[in-house]
Amino acid sequence: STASAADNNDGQKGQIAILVNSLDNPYYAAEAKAAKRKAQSLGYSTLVLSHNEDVNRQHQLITSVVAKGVEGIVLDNAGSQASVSAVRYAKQHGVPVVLINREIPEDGIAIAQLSHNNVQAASQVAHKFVQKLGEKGKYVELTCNLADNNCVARSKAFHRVLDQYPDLKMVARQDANGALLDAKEIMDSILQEHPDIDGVICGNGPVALGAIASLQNAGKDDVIVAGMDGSNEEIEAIKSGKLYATAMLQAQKIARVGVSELDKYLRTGSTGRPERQLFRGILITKDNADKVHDFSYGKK
Amino acid sequence: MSLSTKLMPQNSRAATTSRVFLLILRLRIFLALFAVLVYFAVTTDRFLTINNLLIMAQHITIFGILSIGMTLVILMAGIDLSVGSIVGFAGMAAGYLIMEGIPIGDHVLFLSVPSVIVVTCLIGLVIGLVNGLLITYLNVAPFIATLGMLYVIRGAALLSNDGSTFSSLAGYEELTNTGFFFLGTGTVLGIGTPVWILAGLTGLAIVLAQKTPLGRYIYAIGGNESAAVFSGLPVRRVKLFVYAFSGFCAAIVGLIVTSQLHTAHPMTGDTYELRAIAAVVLGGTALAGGRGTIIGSVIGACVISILNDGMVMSGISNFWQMVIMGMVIIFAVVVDQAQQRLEKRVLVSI
Amino acid sequence: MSLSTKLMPQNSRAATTSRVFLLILRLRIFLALFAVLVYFAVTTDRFLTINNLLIMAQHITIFGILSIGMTLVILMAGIDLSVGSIVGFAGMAAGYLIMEGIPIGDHVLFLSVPSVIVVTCLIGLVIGLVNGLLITYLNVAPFIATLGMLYVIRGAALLSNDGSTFSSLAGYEELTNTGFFFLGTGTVLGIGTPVWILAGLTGLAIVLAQKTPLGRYIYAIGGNESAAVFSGLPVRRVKLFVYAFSGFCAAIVGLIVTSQLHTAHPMTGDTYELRAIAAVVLGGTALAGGRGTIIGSVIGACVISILNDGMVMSGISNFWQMVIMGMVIIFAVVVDQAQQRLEKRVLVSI
Amino acid sequence: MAHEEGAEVVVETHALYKRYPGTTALADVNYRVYSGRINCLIGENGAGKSTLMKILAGADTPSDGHVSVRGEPVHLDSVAAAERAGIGIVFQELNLFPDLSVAENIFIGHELKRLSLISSSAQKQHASEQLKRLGLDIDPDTRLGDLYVGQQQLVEIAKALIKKVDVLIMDEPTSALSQTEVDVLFEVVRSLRAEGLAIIYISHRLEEVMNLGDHITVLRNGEKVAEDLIANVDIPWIVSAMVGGSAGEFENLPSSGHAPNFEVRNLTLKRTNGLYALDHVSFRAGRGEVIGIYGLMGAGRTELVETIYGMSRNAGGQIVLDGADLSNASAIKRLKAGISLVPEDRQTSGMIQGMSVRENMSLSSLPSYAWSRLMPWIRRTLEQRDAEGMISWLRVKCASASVPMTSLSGGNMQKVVIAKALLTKPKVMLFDEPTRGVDVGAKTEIYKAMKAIAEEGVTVIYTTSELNEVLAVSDRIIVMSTGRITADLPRTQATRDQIIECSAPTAGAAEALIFS
Ligand SMILES: Nc1ncnc2c1ncn2[C@@H]1O[C@H](COP(=O)(O)OP(=O)(O)OP(=O)(O)O)[C@@H](O)[C@H]1O
Ligand SMILES: Nc1ncnc2c1ncn2[C@@H]1O[C@H](COP(=O)(O)OP(=O)(O)OP(=O)(O)O)[C@@H](O)[C@H]1O
Ligand SMILES: [Mg+2]
Ligand SMILES: [Mg+2]
Repeated sequence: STASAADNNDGQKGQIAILVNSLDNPYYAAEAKAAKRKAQSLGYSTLVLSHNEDVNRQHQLITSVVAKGVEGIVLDNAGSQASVSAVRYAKQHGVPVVLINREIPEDGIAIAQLSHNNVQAASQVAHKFVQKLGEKGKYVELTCNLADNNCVARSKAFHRVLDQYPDLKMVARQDANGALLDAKEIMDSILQEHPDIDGVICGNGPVALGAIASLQNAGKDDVIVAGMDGSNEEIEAIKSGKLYATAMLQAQKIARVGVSELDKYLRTGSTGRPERQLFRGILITKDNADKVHDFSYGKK
Repeated sequence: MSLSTKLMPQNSRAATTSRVFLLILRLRIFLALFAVLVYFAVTTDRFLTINNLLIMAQHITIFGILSIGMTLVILMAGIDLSVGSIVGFAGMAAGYLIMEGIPIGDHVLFLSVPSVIVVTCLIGLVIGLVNGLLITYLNVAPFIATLGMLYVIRGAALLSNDGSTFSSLAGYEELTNTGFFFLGTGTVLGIGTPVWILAGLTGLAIVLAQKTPLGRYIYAIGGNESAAVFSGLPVRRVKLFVYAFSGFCAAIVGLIVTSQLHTAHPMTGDTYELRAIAAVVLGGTALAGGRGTIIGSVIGACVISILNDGMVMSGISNFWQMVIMGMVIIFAVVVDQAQQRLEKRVLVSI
Repeated sequence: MSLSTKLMPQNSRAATTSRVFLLILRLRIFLALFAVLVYFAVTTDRFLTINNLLIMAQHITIFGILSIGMTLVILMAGIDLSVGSIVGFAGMAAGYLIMEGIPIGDHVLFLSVPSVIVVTCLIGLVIGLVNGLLITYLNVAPFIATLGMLYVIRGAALLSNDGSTFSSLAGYEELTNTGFFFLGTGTVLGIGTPVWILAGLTGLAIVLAQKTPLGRYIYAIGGNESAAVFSGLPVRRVKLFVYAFSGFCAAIVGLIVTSQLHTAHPMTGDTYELRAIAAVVLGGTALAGGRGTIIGSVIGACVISILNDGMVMSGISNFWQMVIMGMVIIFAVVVDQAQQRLEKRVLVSI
Repeated sequence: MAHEEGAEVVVETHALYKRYPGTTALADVNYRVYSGRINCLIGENGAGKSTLMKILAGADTPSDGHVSVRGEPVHLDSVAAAERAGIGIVFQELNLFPDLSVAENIFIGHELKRLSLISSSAQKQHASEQLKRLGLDIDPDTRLGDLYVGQQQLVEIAKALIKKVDVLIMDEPTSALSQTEVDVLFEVVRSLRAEGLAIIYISHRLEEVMNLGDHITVLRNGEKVAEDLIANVDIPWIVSAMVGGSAGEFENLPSSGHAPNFEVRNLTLKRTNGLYALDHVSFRAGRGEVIGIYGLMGAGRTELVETIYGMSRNAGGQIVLDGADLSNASAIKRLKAGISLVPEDRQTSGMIQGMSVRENMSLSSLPSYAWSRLMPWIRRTLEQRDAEGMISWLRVKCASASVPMTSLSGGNMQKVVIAKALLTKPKVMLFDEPTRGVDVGAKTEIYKAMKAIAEEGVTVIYTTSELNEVLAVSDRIIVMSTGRITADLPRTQATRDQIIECSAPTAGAAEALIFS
């Protein structure tokens, strides 16, 4: 149902709280839905919540669900450092936490920290981008949100690849807040300063789509755009040739694994796996775009 | 000795100086625009190209159109905090109408693009009307009524597609409801459609504000509401109209943004109300009502937009942009206060 | 015949009914609190456990403390939009003082935790004072002055550490500046420190508002500012005090949040001003000033917080939460208006 | 002769000027106040009395000149500063807080404290004592807004009395008081004089001045024109000093036999405190008739004309114009039907300060200047023509129709407000205190205009607090007291004594205070 995020039909094993950033972003929505489905199939009821990047709200939500007596929490956190105390709070009150997507800088508090291999995924995208550009030309980087560690990691990985090519010049770099309209307007402005760019490399999906909207309006269909995330919108853009490459983050998989490990921990007292695990990002181009749906690869 | 001779200016140096100074203050928003343009033209390459000016004009439309509706509201000593949410909701409504259609029994009705636009504008108008009804008939203070609506309408926008976007709003060839993108990205005579819409709305609003009884009433209500009531003006109906018009402007912005991004996102327009208010204040409209112009606000929106774009082009960080923005807002009002004081002084000294 | 005898009530049935109804309306915020508690106690497991009540009390502190400062501002017919940004900035300031210290020449001065708290509170106070100065001396409308400061202070918070957080604020054992976490997470007699702070501030503010000349002046200014000026009240100083106090409350909230999270995040407190205003309005304080109570606002904050927590625990989606929140705000004022009308009618009918 | 030997001058002004846009409220005023004396200040409406007092009380600052207290120049930039210099004031307009209690109002700014907290019990006790001294027996916990205006005025006086001052200014303190209340007040004022205070007393009732005062100063058009000991002067002297010889006279020949076209039946309106503001008011008026309504402040005249105009929603009773029942019509409909109002307070309800003279004049009749309903452009030339017509007909002094309203003097502003009402082509025109705060010349012109309007066949109903003015232009006189009509007589039969007697609040108070 759309109205109620809670589902108590099948909760013999208790309830799991699923806490993500914002449900109006397709990535987080996919994560939350996959986790919910998996948890229900394992016999838990679920409570899906969002903190909208507000660390204080995240803290309050965690204390609330702990008081409510949930069995465990699957958390895509609101800011790595600022989430440590909330996770520790849950642990101290006997509620295990599985972190997905974003890590925290301390070990041993969360039972698992599952994140995407941003470095690998970003490097692959960057390589593909370089190849297409023929190792030379002018490009623009639009970062998603430099206050977010994942975003910083992606940008660094981009540069580790791109900076090796002396003929490849970055002519502008701006932060677009991870948002569609911001990206479009910033791209509009940059295009004025640099009408002759050959490529744009973007820190996340919405930013790439915003850049595409701007380029389309300016009639610059030949500029190569690369992004990261792999939302359905991006996939559509790849199919129609507007977006050249992206990396699909396995949101569904990471969420499902997170729930299974939480379940295993609840049953056996251990996940049986190392705390930090990385999930490969899958490079998507026109060739394999068909295989992607809702941040899941392979089945259609 | 008749009064008219008494009103003859004294030809002292001091009086002339304050007159010149007053003129400068009155024209300050134009000077500010000019200053911003010159500054970025000098410091930033390719700022002053036709192309960039056209692009900037496109960006101005968003806050320009919002500021037109907001100006009328503020002229009337009101405030409308709900416009940002209406922008988001209107976009979602348009997306829904184009991609999902209206289910009627077993059938689904798809409207043509012009009808979608009209219906979306009507939706904005009705939401504005609800604001107006809360304010006039239930006596809720405008700040609270529109704050409440800010939440309600944003929630509704999010609920409309369970938080997801409506994307690739190309319409369906077979249903002949394509062509929605023209609204945001098309050009007429080389100038973008949104710019034409802004120009049209600006002209319309100027005529409305300056030439019609309705406009006069808006100024009168903002200048002295109790005197307006005593003068037998239809105060409630004027208020209803103005809030509805503000909702209408917000809906148009929602349509334009959606059309430009090819996607309706439910969070679009978040906090735009604050920037629209800032543009209005920058343009010299008093928050207390009764004093201000449409053109001032539109130019205020230009200054804010160009400042923004210019800062982006010259690579000033986001964080500094916020600080500068805040200072500009406060400074604008401080200067306005100085102008008011000087106006009085000049009036007394003649 | 004295007026007091003239005002003796008649004992008609109708009058009694409206009196009972009026009493209900007057106590509505307590009834609302009760209703919310009962509703969630019945529908939601583990809602009414000591543990959860303690947790909810902790959550209330954030908007409770903000609403205390905001009440005084609104009683005076002002508004303070900058509190959310001050929350963020105060947290960053505390983080900076604990982790980086104050560079003096070649040395770096680290303050003890109590000093850090005092200095941070002073910073909040000074920012509030700047609001007050803009409003009283430069005649900037409160809405604009504090809107400008909202941007400036948020920008400053972001700039203070280039957008990053100050994390793990444990302090350094060797510098004896540890113990900051007690403020947010410690308990005294089993009840969290923030709850004690809220209780203390509430008591203080009630005494201030009801028992001191200053409090009387705040009501007087909100009730009739020009009469306050003509009565020789120190209007400017009262305004300065009230905005400074609001800044101070925001700084305390910033400290509490930072201490709870062990981290200072520059975006903390974003849009909190709106919820604080909502709490005040819910508590029956009129936005036009002159009428309202501290305790009403604190209970208003309780209702908002508990509604929030309750909706979270019973799994109502975020989107619905927004819609409900907006409706509650509007409804609160509509009921308040009804009460005002009824008060008049009951007075007339006696 | 003006200076009295042996009396100390406490306050003195030196070449004081106060300029407002369009008006010079004070010009070169050298004013002296003696301690231990009652210093009366006299002048026509708009002469500048209140302006002078506001400057002494620190509520306004002079454009030029300065004030000295006991020979020392002082800078009175706030009411608090004036209080420190020993000057306290009862303002002409009430400065009270309706939502606070009586005791809280009395002690505002001078709270009685114990341990730096307000001591409510002490305040209540002292408030009670002060009020008793003024003959007012009310519970000091009563919400101020629930008192009637006369009681509020006494509270305002009590508020001034609790301050320790050497100079007490009383700007028309008796305008809402009955004769008994006035007598009690005078005792208090005399005892303050005995304590050595300097009292500045402003009143339009010359008998009061003769009865109470020691010194008199007369202002005319912002200038000090005379100053003397009361013992040396008489009422005719004061009058001629005030009006400057022959000005202000107006010959009026009452007419009769007007065809009745307007009727008010059993109009009622209640105040929030349960008393009737309008207590079953009925009267008739005829085409071209001029009716003057006299009463003290708080008598309900404003409520009457505003209720007729349709501003009170909960009023009972009937209003009939030309056979049409307008009892349930909104103000907008009544305006269309031909009832218009020139409100009491032109600043707050009569005009839009930010607009020009032309825009103010056309405000109520704008639709008639539009091309059509579908093309609602205002025809500027038509609007301009009508505005200029009104300017010359009412002899509004202004440079052009486009000057801002704020540059006009009070009397001319009033004429603009009248023009606005006239342009709606009314059948009944209500004027609420049309000459309040207007200078002498303008006053005469306004009355001439009212007469001229009546001659066009319009029914004119006006209110006033001045006996001379109610007698000046009316064909018929209605006297009101506490919401009731206590007299309704043709001008030719009315006498001054009768009018004064009927206007006393006590005249109808016992019956008027009816509970539902
Ligand atoms: N704030 C103001 N702005 C413009 N003009 C003003 C202002 N206050 C007073 N005036 C003008 O100054 C003049 C003197 O007014 P003032 O109130 O001092 O008269 P007054 O002698 O007290 O009259 P009254 O007997 O009616 O109280 C009037 O013409 C009035 O219109
Ligand atoms: N008993 C009362 N309670 C509350 N307000 C009152 C009371 N009596 C009078 N007022 C208010 O005081 C003002 C003047 O009173 P009112 O209009 O009845 O008298 P008026 O005869 O028109 O006198 P004036 O025009 O001299 O003020 C009005 O605004 C009225 O609402
Ligand atoms: Mg006066
Ligand atoms: Mg009156």
